[in-house]
Amino acid sequence: MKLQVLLFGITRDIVGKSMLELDYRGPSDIQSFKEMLKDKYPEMSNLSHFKIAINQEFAREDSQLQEGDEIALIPPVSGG
Amino acid sequence: MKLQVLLFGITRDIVGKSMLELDYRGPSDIQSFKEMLKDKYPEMSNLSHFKIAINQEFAREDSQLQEGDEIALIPPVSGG
Amino acid sequence: MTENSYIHLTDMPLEADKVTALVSNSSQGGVVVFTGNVRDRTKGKKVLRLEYQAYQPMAISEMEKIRQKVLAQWPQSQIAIHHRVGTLQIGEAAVIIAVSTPHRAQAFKACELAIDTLKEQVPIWKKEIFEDGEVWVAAHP
Amino acid sequence: MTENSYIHLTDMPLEADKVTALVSNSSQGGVVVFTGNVRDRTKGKKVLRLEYQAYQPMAISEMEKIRQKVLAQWPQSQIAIHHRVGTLQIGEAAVIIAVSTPHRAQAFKACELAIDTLKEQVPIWKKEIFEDGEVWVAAHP
Repeated sequence: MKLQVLLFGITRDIVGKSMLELDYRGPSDIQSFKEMLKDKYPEMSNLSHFKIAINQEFAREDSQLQEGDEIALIPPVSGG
Repeated sequence: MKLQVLLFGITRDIVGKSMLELDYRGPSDIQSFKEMLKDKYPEMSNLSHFKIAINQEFAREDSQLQEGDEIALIPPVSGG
Repeated sequence: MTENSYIHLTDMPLEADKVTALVSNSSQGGVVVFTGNVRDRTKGKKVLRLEYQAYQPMAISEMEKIRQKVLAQWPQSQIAIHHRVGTLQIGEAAVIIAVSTPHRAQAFKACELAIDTLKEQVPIWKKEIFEDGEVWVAAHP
Repeated sequence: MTENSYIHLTDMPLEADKVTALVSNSSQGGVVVFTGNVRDRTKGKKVLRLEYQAYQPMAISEMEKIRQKVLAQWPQSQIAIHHRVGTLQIGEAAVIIAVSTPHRAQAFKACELAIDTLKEQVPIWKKEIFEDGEVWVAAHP
Protein backbone atom coordinates (compact mmCIF):
# COMPACT_ATOMS: atom_id res chain seq x y z
CA MET A 1 0.00 0.00 0.00
CA LYS A 2 1.09 3.55 -0.65
CA LEU A 3 1.85 5.46 2.55
CA GLN A 4 2.97 8.98 3.25
CA VAL A 5 4.90 9.16 6.49
CA LEU A 6 5.43 12.48 8.26
CA LEU A 7 8.79 12.88 10.00
CA PHE A 8 9.69 15.06 12.95
CA GLY A 9 12.66 15.81 15.19
CA ILE A 10 15.49 13.35 14.92
CA THR A 11 13.63 11.08 12.51
CA ARG A 12 13.45 13.96 10.06
CA ASP A 13 17.23 14.34 10.36
CA ILE A 14 17.84 10.58 9.98
CA VAL A 15 15.77 10.30 6.82
CA GLY A 16 16.85 13.70 5.52
CA LYS A 17 13.37 14.92 4.61
CA SER A 18 10.10 15.81 6.31
CA MET A 19 7.93 13.28 4.47
CA LEU A 20 8.64 9.79 3.29
CA GLU A 21 6.61 8.25 0.45
CA LEU A 22 6.57 4.48 0.67
CA ASP A 23 5.08 1.62 -1.26
CA TYR A 24 4.82 -0.63 1.79
CA ARG A 25 4.28 -4.33 1.12
CA GLY A 26 4.77 -5.79 4.60
CA PRO A 27 2.12 -6.75 7.20
CA SER A 28 -0.12 -3.90 8.26
CA ASP A 29 0.54 -4.18 12.00
CA ILE A 30 2.56 -1.46 13.72
CA GLN A 31 5.35 -3.72 14.91
CA SER A 32 6.14 -4.96 11.42
CA PHE A 33 6.05 -1.43 10.05
CA LYS A 34 8.52 -0.24 12.71
CA GLU A 35 10.82 -3.19 11.99
CA MET A 36 10.84 -2.28 8.31
CA LEU A 37 11.80 1.31 9.19
CA LYS A 38 14.63 0.15 11.47
CA ASP A 39 15.93 -2.12 8.70
CA LYS A 40 15.80 0.71 6.19
CA TYR A 41 17.20 3.35 8.60
CA PRO A 42 19.44 1.55 11.13
CA GLU A 43 19.94 4.78 13.12
CA MET A 44 16.31 4.52 14.25
CA SER A 45 17.32 1.52 16.37
CA ASN A 46 19.55 3.83 18.42
CA LEU A 47 16.65 6.02 19.55
CA SER A 48 15.23 5.70 23.07
CA HIS A 49 12.06 4.65 21.28
CA PHE A 50 9.76 5.87 18.58
CA LYS A 51 6.01 5.65 18.23
CA ILE A 52 3.65 5.71 15.29
CA ALA A 53 0.73 8.08 14.97
CA ILE A 54 -2.15 7.21 12.65
CA ASN A 55 -4.45 10.07 11.69
CA GLN A 56 -3.02 12.22 14.50
CA GLU A 57 -3.61 9.64 17.23
CA PHE A 58 -1.00 7.44 18.85
CA ALA A 59 -1.28 3.95 17.35
CA ARG A 60 -2.18 1.19 19.77
CA GLU A 61 -0.66 -2.31 19.92
CA ASP A 62 -3.43 -3.68 17.73
CA SER A 63 -3.68 -0.78 15.27
CA GLN A 64 -3.50 -1.61 11.58
CA LEU A 65 -2.19 0.63 8.81
CA GLN A 66 -4.49 1.41 5.90
CA GLU A 67 -3.79 3.10 2.61
CA GLY A 68 -4.65 6.78 2.85
CA ASP A 69 -3.90 7.03 6.56
CA GLU A 70 -1.88 10.00 7.77
CA ILE A 71 1.11 8.23 9.32
CA ALA A 72 3.73 10.01 11.45
CA LEU A 73 6.86 8.89 13.26
CA ILE A 74 6.95 10.20 16.83
CA PRO A 75 10.45 10.04 18.34
CA PRO A 76 10.74 10.81 22.11
CA VAL A 77 8.93 14.09 22.67
CA SER A 78 10.64 16.97 24.48
CA GLY A 79 8.21 19.86 24.58
CA GLY A 80 7.70 22.20 27.51
CA MET B 1 3.04 48.27 83.71
CA LYS B 2 2.16 50.67 80.95
CA LEU B 3 1.44 48.88 77.66
CA GLN B 4 0.50 50.10 74.25
CA VAL B 5 -1.51 47.47 72.41
CA LEU B 6 -1.91 47.64 68.63
CA LEU B 7 -5.28 46.51 67.30
CA PHE B 8 -6.15 45.06 63.90
CA GLY B 9 -9.13 43.66 62.04
CA ILE B 10 -12.08 42.80 64.21
CA THR B 11 -10.28 43.66 67.45
CA ARG B 12 -9.89 47.22 66.19
CA ASP B 13 -13.65 47.32 65.58
CA ILE B 14 -14.44 45.81 68.99
CA VAL B 15 -12.31 48.30 70.89
CA GLY B 16 -13.16 51.17 68.56
CA LYS B 17 -9.62 52.40 68.07
CA SER B 18 -6.35 51.24 66.58
CA MET B 19 -4.26 51.45 69.73
CA LEU B 20 -5.14 50.74 73.33
CA GLU B 21 -3.12 52.33 76.13
CA LEU B 22 -3.26 50.25 79.29
CA ASP B 23 -1.90 50.40 82.78
CA TYR B 24 -1.83 46.63 83.21
CA ARG B 25 -1.49 45.32 86.79
CA GLY B 26 -2.13 41.60 86.26
CA PRO B 27 0.37 38.76 85.88
CA SER B 28 2.75 39.17 82.96
CA ASP B 29 1.99 35.83 81.29
CA ILE B 30 0.09 35.79 78.02
CA GLN B 31 -2.85 33.76 79.29
CA SER B 32 -3.63 36.22 82.09
CA PHE B 33 -3.31 39.15 79.74
CA LYS B 34 -5.76 37.57 77.29
CA GLU B 35 -8.22 36.83 80.10
CA MET B 36 -8.11 40.48 81.18
CA LEU B 37 -8.89 41.55 77.60
CA LYS B 38 -11.83 39.14 77.36
CA ASP B 39 -13.19 40.46 80.68
CA LYS B 40 -12.84 44.03 79.50
CA TYR B 41 -14.14 43.35 75.96
CA PRO B 42 -16.53 40.38 76.16
CA GLU B 43 -16.91 40.30 72.37
CA MET B 44 -13.35 39.01 72.15
CA SER B 45 -14.56 35.73 73.64
CA ASN B 46 -16.71 35.22 70.57
CA LEU B 47 -13.73 35.20 68.19
CA SER B 48 -12.43 31.91 66.74
CA HIS B 49 -9.27 32.79 68.66
CA PHE B 50 -6.83 35.62 69.01
CA LYS B 51 -3.11 35.63 69.49
CA ILE B 52 -0.67 38.09 71.00
CA ALA B 53 2.40 39.41 69.21
CA ILE B 54 5.27 40.84 71.22
CA ASN B 55 7.71 42.99 69.31
CA GLN B 56 6.34 41.72 66.00
CA GLU B 57 6.74 38.03 66.88
CA PHE B 58 3.98 35.65 67.89
CA ALA B 59 4.11 35.19 71.69
CA ARG B 60 4.79 31.64 72.87
CA GLU B 61 3.08 29.84 75.75
CA ASP B 62 5.84 30.92 78.14
CA SER B 63 6.30 34.48 76.86
CA GLN B 64 6.16 37.29 79.44
CA LEU B 65 5.06 40.87 78.84
CA GLN B 66 7.46 43.65 79.70
CA GLU B 67 6.95 47.38 79.86
CA GLY B 68 7.99 48.99 76.63
CA ASP B 69 7.17 45.93 74.50
CA GLU B 70 5.26 46.47 71.26
CA ILE B 71 2.15 44.39 71.90
CA ALA B 72 -0.42 43.56 69.23
CA LEU B 73 -3.65 41.58 69.17
CA ILE B 74 -3.78 39.16 66.26
CA PRO B 75 -7.31 37.94 65.53
CA PRO B 76 -7.66 35.09 62.97
CA VAL B 77 -5.69 36.15 59.91
CA SER B 78 -7.28 36.09 56.46
CA GLY B 79 -4.67 37.33 54.02
CA GLY B 80 -4.11 35.93 50.56
CA MET C 1 12.76 43.59 58.96
CA THR C 2 13.15 45.83 55.98
CA GLU C 3 11.15 45.29 52.85
CA ASN C 4 12.96 44.19 49.72
CA SER C 5 11.69 43.69 46.19
CA TYR C 6 11.13 39.98 46.87
CA ILE C 7 8.81 40.79 49.76
CA HIS C 8 6.40 43.61 49.08
CA LEU C 9 3.28 44.93 50.77
CA THR C 10 1.58 47.63 48.77
CA ASP C 11 -1.68 49.47 48.25
CA MET C 12 -1.00 49.64 44.51
CA PRO C 13 -2.25 46.96 42.07
CA LEU C 14 0.01 43.92 41.92
CA GLU C 15 1.76 43.05 38.67
CA ALA C 16 2.26 39.36 37.95
CA ASP C 17 4.90 40.01 35.28
CA LYS C 18 7.00 42.01 37.73
CA VAL C 19 6.79 39.34 40.45
CA THR C 20 7.58 36.60 37.94
CA ALA C 21 10.56 38.51 36.56
CA LEU C 22 12.07 38.71 40.05
CA VAL C 23 12.58 34.94 40.15
CA SER C 24 13.16 34.25 36.46
CA ASN C 25 16.67 33.79 35.22
CA SER C 26 18.27 31.71 32.56
CA SER C 27 19.32 28.91 34.89
CA GLN C 28 15.87 28.22 36.34
CA GLY C 29 13.79 26.04 34.05
CA GLY C 30 10.43 26.38 35.70
CA VAL C 31 8.46 29.16 37.35
CA VAL C 32 5.22 28.59 39.26
CA VAL C 33 3.11 31.65 40.04
CA PHE C 34 0.12 31.64 42.35
CA THR C 35 -2.31 34.54 42.17
CA GLY C 36 -5.10 34.92 44.72
CA ASN C 37 -7.92 37.02 43.32
CA VAL C 38 -10.83 38.71 45.04
CA ARG C 39 -13.95 36.64 44.42
CA ASP C 40 -17.37 38.10 43.67
CA ARG C 41 -19.26 35.98 46.18
CA THR C 42 -18.89 34.24 49.52
CA LYS C 43 -21.30 31.41 50.28
CA GLY C 44 -23.56 32.67 47.52
CA LYS C 45 -23.63 36.24 48.79
CA LYS C 46 -22.53 39.03 46.47
CA VAL C 47 -19.34 40.80 47.58
CA LEU C 48 -19.00 44.45 46.55
CA ARG C 49 -15.34 44.91 47.44
CA LEU C 50 -12.75 43.94 50.03
CA GLU C 51 -10.61 45.84 52.44
CA TYR C 52 -7.27 44.42 53.44
CA GLN C 53 -5.55 45.58 56.60
CA ALA C 54 -2.05 44.53 57.66
CA TYR C 55 0.16 44.79 60.71
CA GLN C 56 2.73 46.02 58.26
CA PRO C 57 6.15 45.44 59.84
CA MET C 58 5.16 42.05 61.24
CA ALA C 59 3.44 41.02 57.98
CA ILE C 60 6.63 41.80 56.08
CA SER C 61 8.70 39.95 58.65
CA GLU C 62 6.42 36.89 58.47
CA MET C 63 6.47 36.94 54.67
CA GLU C 64 10.27 37.09 54.79
CA LYS C 65 10.23 34.06 57.14
CA ILE C 66 8.22 32.13 54.56
CA ARG C 67 10.74 33.13 51.93
CA GLN C 68 13.66 31.98 54.09
CA LYS C 69 11.88 28.71 54.86
CA VAL C 70 11.50 27.99 51.14
CA LEU C 71 15.12 28.98 50.41
CA ALA C 72 16.29 26.68 53.21
CA GLN C 73 14.22 23.74 52.03
CA TRP C 74 15.04 24.25 48.32
CA PRO C 75 18.45 25.95 48.27
CA GLN C 76 18.40 26.57 44.51
CA SER C 77 14.97 28.16 44.52
CA GLN C 78 14.03 31.81 44.17
CA ILE C 79 10.83 33.21 45.59
CA ALA C 80 8.99 36.53 45.64
CA ILE C 81 5.80 37.34 47.59
CA HIS C 82 3.78 40.49 46.89
CA HIS C 83 0.65 41.25 48.89
CA ARG C 84 -1.88 44.01 48.41
CA VAL C 85 -3.49 46.09 51.18
CA GLY C 86 -6.27 48.68 51.16
CA THR C 87 -9.45 48.54 49.12
CA LEU C 88 -9.62 45.87 46.41
CA GLN C 89 -12.21 45.54 43.68
CA ILE C 90 -13.65 42.19 42.58
CA GLY C 91 -11.21 40.26 40.40
CA GLU C 92 -8.13 42.14 41.55
CA ALA C 93 -5.12 40.22 42.84
CA ALA C 94 -4.62 40.21 46.61
CA VAL C 95 -1.45 38.13 46.58
CA ILE C 96 1.04 36.90 44.01
CA ILE C 97 3.73 34.35 44.86
CA ALA C 98 6.33 33.35 42.27
CA VAL C 99 8.78 30.50 42.76
CA SER C 100 11.45 29.22 40.40
CA THR C 101 13.50 26.08 40.85
CA PRO C 102 15.74 23.98 38.63
CA HIS C 103 13.13 21.17 38.68
CA ARG C 104 9.47 22.03 38.30
CA ALA C 105 8.04 19.61 40.90
CA GLN C 106 9.86 21.60 43.58
CA ALA C 107 8.45 24.89 42.35
CA PHE C 108 4.88 23.57 42.67
CA LYS C 109 5.58 22.26 46.19
CA ALA C 110 7.35 25.42 47.33
CA CYS C 111 4.73 27.79 45.94
CA GLU C 112 1.91 25.84 47.57
CA LEU C 113 3.77 25.71 50.89
CA ALA C 114 4.28 29.47 50.70
CA ILE C 115 0.63 30.38 50.10
CA ASP C 116 -0.61 27.83 52.67
CA THR C 117 1.76 29.28 55.29
CA LEU C 118 0.90 32.85 54.35
CA LYS C 119 -2.79 32.17 54.89
CA GLU C 120 -2.09 30.71 58.31
CA GLN C 121 0.53 33.03 59.74
CA VAL C 122 0.86 36.41 58.10
CA PRO C 123 -0.98 39.16 60.04
CA ILE C 124 -3.21 40.44 57.27
CA TRP C 125 -6.97 40.66 57.55
CA LYS C 126 -9.67 41.07 54.98
CA LYS C 127 -13.12 42.51 55.43
CA GLU C 128 -15.79 41.60 52.89
CA ILE C 129 -18.20 44.40 52.09
CA PHE C 130 -21.69 43.26 51.14
CA GLU C 131 -24.72 45.31 50.13
CA ASP C 132 -26.13 44.89 53.63
CA GLY C 133 -23.09 44.85 55.86
CA GLU C 134 -19.48 43.80 56.25
CA VAL C 135 -17.62 40.88 57.80
CA TRP C 136 -14.04 40.30 58.91
CA VAL C 137 -13.28 36.98 57.25
CA ALA C 138 -12.55 34.05 59.61
CA ALA C 139 -12.95 36.17 62.74
CA HIS C 140 -15.83 34.16 64.17
CA PRO C 141 -16.32 30.38 64.33
CA MET D 1 -9.05 19.53 16.17
CA THR D 2 -9.25 23.27 15.75
CA GLU D 3 -7.19 25.63 17.82
CA ASN D 4 -8.97 27.88 20.30
CA SER D 5 -7.60 30.61 22.53
CA TYR D 6 -7.26 28.14 25.42
CA ILE D 7 -4.98 25.93 23.35
CA HIS D 8 -2.43 27.79 21.29
CA LEU D 9 0.70 26.84 19.40
CA THR D 10 2.59 29.82 18.09
CA ASP D 11 5.96 31.02 16.85
CA MET D 12 5.41 34.38 18.57
CA PRO D 13 6.60 35.10 22.13
CA LEU D 14 4.20 33.83 24.79
CA GLU D 15 2.51 36.32 27.09
CA ALA D 16 1.84 35.12 30.63
CA ASP D 17 -0.67 37.90 31.32
CA LYS D 18 -2.73 36.88 28.32
CA VAL D 19 -2.74 33.19 29.28
CA THR D 20 -3.60 34.04 32.88
CA ALA D 21 -6.44 36.33 31.84
CA LEU D 22 -8.05 33.48 29.88
CA VAL D 23 -8.73 31.55 33.08
CA SER D 24 -9.24 34.44 35.48
CA ASN D 25 -12.72 35.45 36.39
CA SER D 26 -14.33 36.81 39.47
CA SER D 27 -15.61 33.45 40.71
CA GLN D 28 -12.24 31.67 40.69
CA GLY D 29 -10.20 32.48 43.78
CA GLY D 30 -6.86 31.05 42.77
CA VAL D 31 -4.82 30.89 39.59
CA VAL D 32 -1.67 28.79 39.22
CA VAL D 33 0.55 29.52 36.24
CA PHE D 34 3.48 27.37 35.18
CA THR D 35 6.06 28.85 32.83
CA GLY D 36 8.78 26.68 31.32
CA ASN D 37 11.74 28.81 30.26
CA VAL D 38 14.68 28.00 28.03
CA ARG D 39 17.71 27.35 30.22
CA ASP D 40 21.20 28.53 29.42
CA ARG D 41 22.91 25.22 30.03
CA THR D 42 22.36 21.46 29.87
CA LYS D 43 24.61 19.28 32.01
CA GLY D 44 27.00 22.19 32.37
CA LYS D 45 27.21 22.86 28.63
CA LYS D 46 26.31 26.30 27.33
CA VAL D 47 23.18 26.38 25.18
CA LEU D 48 23.07 29.10 22.52
CA ARG D 49 19.41 28.75 21.57
CA LEU D 50 16.69 26.16 21.05
CA GLU D 51 14.58 25.12 18.13
CA TYR D 52 11.12 23.72 18.78
CA GLN D 53 9.36 21.66 16.16
CA ALA D 54 5.79 20.39 16.44
CA TYR D 55 3.50 18.01 14.62
CA GLN D 56 1.06 20.87 14.72
CA PRO D 57 -2.43 19.39 14.35
CA MET D 58 -1.65 16.44 16.61
CA ALA D 59 0.12 18.66 19.18
CA ILE D 60 -2.97 20.86 19.37
CA SER D 61 -5.20 17.80 19.63
CA GLU D 62 -3.05 16.33 22.43
CA MET D 63 -2.99 19.66 24.31
CA GLU D 64 -6.78 19.81 24.01
CA LYS D 65 -6.96 16.28 25.44
CA ILE D 66 -4.98 17.45 28.45
CA ARG D 67 -7.37 20.36 28.83
CA GLN D 68 -10.39 18.06 28.67
CA LYS D 69 -8.78 15.68 31.17
CA VAL D 70 -8.33 18.53 33.66
CA LEU D 71 -11.87 19.82 33.07
CA ALA D 72 -13.25 16.31 33.63
CA GLN D 73 -11.27 15.79 36.83
CA TRP D 74 -11.97 19.29 38.22
CA PRO D 75 -15.28 20.35 36.67
CA GLN D 76 -15.10 23.90 38.01
CA SER D 77 -11.59 24.53 36.72
CA GLN D 78 -10.46 26.57 33.75
CA ILE D 79 -7.24 25.88 31.90
CA ALA D 80 -5.24 27.39 29.07
CA ILE D 81 -2.09 25.95 27.48
CA HIS D 82 0.10 28.00 25.15
CA HIS D 83 3.21 26.51 23.59
CA ARG D 84 5.87 28.14 21.50
CA VAL D 85 7.52 26.70 18.38
CA GLY D 86 10.41 27.89 16.21
CA THR D 87 13.66 29.40 17.44
CA LEU D 88 13.77 30.42 21.11
CA GLN D 89 16.41 32.49 22.81
CA ILE D 90 17.73 31.72 26.30
CA GLY D 91 15.27 32.77 29.00
CA GLU D 92 12.25 32.85 26.72
CA ALA D 93 9.12 30.93 27.65
CA ALA D 94 8.50 27.69 25.77
CA VAL D 95 5.24 26.85 27.50
CA ILE D 96 2.76 28.59 29.78
CA ILE D 97 -0.08 26.73 31.49
CA ALA D 98 -2.64 28.62 33.57
CA VAL D 99 -5.24 26.89 35.73
CA SER D 100 -7.90 28.43 37.93
CA THR D 101 -10.12 26.58 40.39
CA PRO D 102 -12.39 27.59 43.24
CA HIS D 103 -9.92 26.01 45.72
CA ARG D 104 -6.23 26.58 45.28
CA ALA D 105 -4.98 23.06 46.11
CA GLN D 106 -6.79 21.81 43.02
CA ALA D 107 -5.18 24.44 40.81
CA PHE D 108 -1.70 23.34 41.89
CA LYS D 109 -2.54 19.66 41.25
CA ALA D 110 -4.21 20.34 37.90
CA CYS D 111 -1.42 22.59 36.61
CA GLU D 112 1.25 20.06 37.58
CA LEU D 113 -0.72 17.21 35.98
CA ALA D 114 -1.04 19.27 32.80
CA ILE D 115 2.67 20.06 32.41
CA ASP D 116 3.70 16.50 33.36
CA THR D 117 1.33 15.07 30.76
CA LEU D 118 2.37 17.61 28.14
CA LYS D 119 6.02 16.63 28.54
CA GLU D 120 5.15 12.96 28.08
CA GLN D 121 2.59 13.01 25.30
CA VAL D 122 2.48 16.13 23.18
CA PRO D 123 4.37 15.72 19.89
CA ILE D 124 6.75 18.64 20.20
CA TRP D 125 10.51 18.32 19.96
CA LYS D 126 13.32 20.61 20.97
CA LYS D 127 16.82 20.76 19.60
CA GLU D 128 19.51 22.36 21.73
CA ILE D 129 22.07 24.33 19.77
CA PHE D 130 25.56 24.39 21.33
CA GLU D 131 28.69 26.12 20.13
CA ASP D 132 29.98 22.82 18.78
CA GLY D 133 26.86 21.05 17.62
CA GLU D 134 23.21 20.36 18.24
CA VAL D 135 21.16 17.65 19.93
CA TRP D 136 17.51 16.59 19.78
CA VAL D 137 16.65 16.41 23.48
CA ALA D 138 15.70 12.95 24.81
CA ALA D 139 16.09 11.27 21.41
CA HIS D 140 18.82 8.87 22.52
CA PRO D 141 19.13 6.82 25.72
